[in-house]
Amino acid sequence: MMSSMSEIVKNLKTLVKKLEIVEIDEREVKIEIPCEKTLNVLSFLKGNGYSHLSILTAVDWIEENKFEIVYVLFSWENGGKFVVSTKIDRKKAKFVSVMHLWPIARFYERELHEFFGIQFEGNDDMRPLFLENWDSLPPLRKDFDPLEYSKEKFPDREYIKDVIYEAKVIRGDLNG
Amino acid sequence: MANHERNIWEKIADQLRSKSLWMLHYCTGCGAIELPPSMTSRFDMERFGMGPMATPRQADILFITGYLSAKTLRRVIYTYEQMPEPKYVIGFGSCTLNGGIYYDSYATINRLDYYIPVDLYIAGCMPRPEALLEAFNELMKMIRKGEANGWKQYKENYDWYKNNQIRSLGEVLVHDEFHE
Amino acid sequence: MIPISYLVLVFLFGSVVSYLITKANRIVGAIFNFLLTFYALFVLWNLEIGHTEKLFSILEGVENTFKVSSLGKYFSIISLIVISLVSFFIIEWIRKKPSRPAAFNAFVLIMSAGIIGVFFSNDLLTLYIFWEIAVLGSFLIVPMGKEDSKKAAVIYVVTSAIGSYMYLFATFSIYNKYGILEFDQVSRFLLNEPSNLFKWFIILFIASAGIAKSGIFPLHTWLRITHGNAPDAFSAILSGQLVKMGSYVLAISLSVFPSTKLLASFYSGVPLLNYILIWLGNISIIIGTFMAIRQNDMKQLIAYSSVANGGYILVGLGVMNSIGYAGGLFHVFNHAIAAAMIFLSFAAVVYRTGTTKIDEMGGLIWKMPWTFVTYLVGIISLAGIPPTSGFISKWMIFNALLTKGMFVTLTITFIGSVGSFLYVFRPLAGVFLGQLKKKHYEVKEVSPVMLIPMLVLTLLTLFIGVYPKPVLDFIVSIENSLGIKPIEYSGTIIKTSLGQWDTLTVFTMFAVGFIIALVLYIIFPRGKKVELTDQYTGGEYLFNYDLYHYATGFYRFLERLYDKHPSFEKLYGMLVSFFKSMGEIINELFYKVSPSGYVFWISIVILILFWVRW
Amino acid sequence: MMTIIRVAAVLLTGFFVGLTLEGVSRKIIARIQRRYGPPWYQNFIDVFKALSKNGITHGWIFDFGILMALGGVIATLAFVPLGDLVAFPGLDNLFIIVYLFAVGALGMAMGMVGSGNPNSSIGVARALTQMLGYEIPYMISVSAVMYYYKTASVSELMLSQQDSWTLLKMPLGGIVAFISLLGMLGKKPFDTPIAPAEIASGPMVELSAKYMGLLMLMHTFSIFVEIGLFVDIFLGISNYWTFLIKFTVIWILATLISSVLPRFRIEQVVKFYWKVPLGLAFLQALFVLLGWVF
Repeated sequence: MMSSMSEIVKNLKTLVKKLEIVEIDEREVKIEIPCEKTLNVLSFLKGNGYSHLSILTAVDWIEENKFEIVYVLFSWENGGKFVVSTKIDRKKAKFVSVMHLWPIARFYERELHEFFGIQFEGNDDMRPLFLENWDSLPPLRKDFDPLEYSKEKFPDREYIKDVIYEAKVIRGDLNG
Repeated sequence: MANHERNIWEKIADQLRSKSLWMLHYCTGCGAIELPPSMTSRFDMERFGMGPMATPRQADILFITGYLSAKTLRRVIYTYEQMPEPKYVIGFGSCTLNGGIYYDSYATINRLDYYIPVDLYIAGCMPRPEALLEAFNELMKMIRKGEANGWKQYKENYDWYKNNQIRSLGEVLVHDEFHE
Repeated sequence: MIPISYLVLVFLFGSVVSYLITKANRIVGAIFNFLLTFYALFVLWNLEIGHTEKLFSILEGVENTFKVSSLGKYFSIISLIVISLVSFFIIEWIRKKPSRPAAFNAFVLIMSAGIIGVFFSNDLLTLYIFWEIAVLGSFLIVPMGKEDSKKAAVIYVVTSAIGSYMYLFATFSIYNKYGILEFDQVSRFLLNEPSNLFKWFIILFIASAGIAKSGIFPLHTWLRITHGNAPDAFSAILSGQLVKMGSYVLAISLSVFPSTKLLASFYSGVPLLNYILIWLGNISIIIGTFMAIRQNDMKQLIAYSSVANGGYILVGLGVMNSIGYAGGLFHVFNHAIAAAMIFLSFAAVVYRTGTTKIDEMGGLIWKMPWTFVTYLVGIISLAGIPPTSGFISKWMIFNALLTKGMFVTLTITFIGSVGSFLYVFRPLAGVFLGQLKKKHYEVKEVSPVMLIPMLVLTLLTLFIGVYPKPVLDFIVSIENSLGIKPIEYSGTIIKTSLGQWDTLTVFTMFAVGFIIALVLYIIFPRGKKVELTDQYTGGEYLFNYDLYHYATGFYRFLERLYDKHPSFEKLYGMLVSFFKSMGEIINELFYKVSPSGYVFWISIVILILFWVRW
Repeated sequence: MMTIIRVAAVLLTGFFVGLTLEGVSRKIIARIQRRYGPPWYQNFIDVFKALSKNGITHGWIFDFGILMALGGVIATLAFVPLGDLVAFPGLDNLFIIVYLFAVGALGMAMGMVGSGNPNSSIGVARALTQMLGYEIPYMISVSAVMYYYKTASVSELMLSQQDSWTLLKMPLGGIVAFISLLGMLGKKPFDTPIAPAEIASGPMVELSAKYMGLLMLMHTFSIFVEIGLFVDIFLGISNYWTFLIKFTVIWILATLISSVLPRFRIEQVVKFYWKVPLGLAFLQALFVLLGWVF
């Protein structure tokens, strides 16, 4: 890990007790923090050089019933990258908005709302962004079944014989 | 569609139409890259009198080269309706046939001729230019025999196609913040 | 037929009468105006040449007389055609537009009185008197237009004042040298005038009145502002006819005082004076064309085209061989009619939409087709394209320049004519074609009363374009009276030393071509009518088609090449502000607040008086 | 009666020779790019296929514009003498042909902008600017020729080249005229108005079936007018057949040049035409004035 990043991590440790650090490579560090600490960690990082929010995305851990919100911050001075991630409850799916730190976050949050259904206070513009006339569950949730949706919404071609099975036979990976 | 009721002018027109087909290709998915080689020196589409056209108003063939998401299907339908009358559609690649590798995606359509009449499909997960030229010759034969009248079907059962489009897309021309 | 002096008097009293009638009811006043001008046209039509009338005599030894010369008759008939048709247009137009209709009608009549006087005056002084009447008449109408038309009126008067005062200076210097003012006597005296400088001074100063009035190069800045802001129907008269007064004076200064005999020939038969005037015409063609391409306000655009066409007329007249002179005179006719048509169609457009900015309008053809037809034939004639009369005059000027071998001027005339395709097309594409704006959906065609004069002018242009004999007869009679070898033409074939062409065969061939295209059009399957918003938009569907219209910065890529062009308006503006500041300094110097200042200056003056001992 | 036959002969030559030569030029371009290329009669098929389809129209001004364009160009072609085949013996004045050609250009411009598509207005604005570019050098070099032979009738210009071609007498004028000929034809280096990649084939964006066919006819006739003028004025006396041979040679030369050059930007076109060709044209005019003619 780079020298500058390591002492930032040291100050972060003083700031946040429960802090897990995973070093991905020489210039990239992942930090997991509890959700109430996120805002001041982000503003702290933004303070010393990590001004560029390259992406704000989410991961749906349906088993743990958690949404993991991931911020990737990038610094133009030394090229270092911080991946800040927190876990929020899946049912409530509510989180605070970072629009005041980075205006661009408005669109990321709109996208997360559309694809995961996560609400962000402070960002009132929750109109659909990419999907047109979307009527079912937010698509990137794990409990949404795309195949069944595709079958229902976009009718498939009815094949008289099962050509896929025949293709497998021809290729010989079935019974010899 | 027996071709006996075509009068003499229709027959001559079909002969001419088959010899000079102008193509508007809707380059989506990975099929678009198959077109340049079929136009340049090795496969040379122009010797059949075919060439790319910039606007749907002058094009005879609408050539769809890959998967179509709900959003792009709206644009394809809008462009298809802008083409002058005897028009033909060629679906290129398995994504237009049965959804291809995106058969289970929530966004892409699985069967093109459910929405617009397709005269000819070329199977293959991106078929090579040889298959493309063979398809063109096949289409020319169909035009000469007068079998390639997908556009007549579209006109005759127009509302069937429209219902399918509404069923899958909700509404064809959508009002949202980008089209006030 | 009543003599001309009575006609002028009728007009002057008519203006008072029309003032009173229009006070009572606008429409009747306008109708009265039209009847009067139409009657005047009728009177002028069958005036016989050479008929002279004695008027009054201000300076002893000089008889102010009217004399009907063919040149004067030609110019006055063109002006009266334009005025009567425009006043017919005004019958409907006056219902809404000018702020003070009564004064408007009255001043139009005063102006026409002045115009008739100018074209028939036989000596320099009467010409000046009626010139001032005409300027006065038009000067008081201009401020009735848009908001900053007051400033325009001031600029207009100042520029034409410059011209007319130089003209007056020349007239009086002739008077105290020879004691006579009639044209032919003056030319006789000038012939055997020893000092070359005096001849130059006389002709240049007299021509300067024409230069100021027809907007040639040094004094061309007033055209843009005045035409842009004058009341719409009046700018048709202003550019269609008033500018022709300037061309009349130019024609006089070049041909009545025969400059070819007076001065030695400088370049292939063209004296140096003419050559300088031709170069002034060239520069005004360049300025008019390139500035017109830039304009976004349609009326200012056509104002600049009047500058360019004024330059054409001067070049045509200046070349002084029979073809060139005929070309110049014919161009006077073409430009008068074409400019009147275009300005009338603009007046109709403004009457309906209320704006003159090109990019605020679009697709008006679907709502005002007849106005579009008038504008179309107007620009075809203005740009000089064969089936209409505009081409004949340009063809003559090209031939004249080619026989004289003046290649640079020829190039500039080509630039002018090809450039005119560009700038006439800009309003056509921006205003009439393209997408119709939502706010203009319920715009209706103008009423027939306004359409009739427009269509009469259109038919006139097309008729003269195919059968130019009547105008050519006039020009031949003018050239005979001025002693220039007249052009030969037989029926519809116009011959020049370089070659000939037949307007009739060109028109029939065009008609044949059109019919062939029509036959082809009918044989093959009919196109399905698609309304205006079904466009190829690159696959994207639009709902607001107002934006889908290309009119702002129509030739932006061409304008970028000459963005940093020298602007004469700013130059004159600086001059004006310079004089203003000079005036303020002197003002402070003399008009002191304290009395001591006055005492001081008075004593200085007394001292000087004694010292010089008058 | 004779004139009708002659006019019909001129128009038919224009039609057949023009379309075959366009097909030949497509074959030449193909051969340059090492591929077979369409048969020589491909353009006939294209025109008649386009005419046989049923397309769309945008109202009366759209149709009137196309008819005026085709009518104007047919009228211009009738006046152009093809070698010794002169439809109107005394009347083929050069200014008439150049300015009657403008009727066709204006008709097309008006019709295309009447369709209401901004692509076409941009294309037309570019076409007019390009016209401003190439028209001036062309007219100067041609008027230098006219001044030298003291006549403006094209057939006389052709006949008065007894001793040697005007191209040899006035090489500069010939070169300038050829360069502006490329501009007139709208071939590759100067096809900014019809740029298919940038503005969806410019003015022709809304032309569907029949109108596209009529416009292709107009394009063929206009090519014939432009090159016919060049051959008549600069390439010496020629009867009907030698005229066609010279015509083909010039056409192939233009195709060769155009098949290897990329497209100019519209400002560059005007700048290009008003630098070198304009200078050469003035030089040529000066030589003619001074009498230095080979």
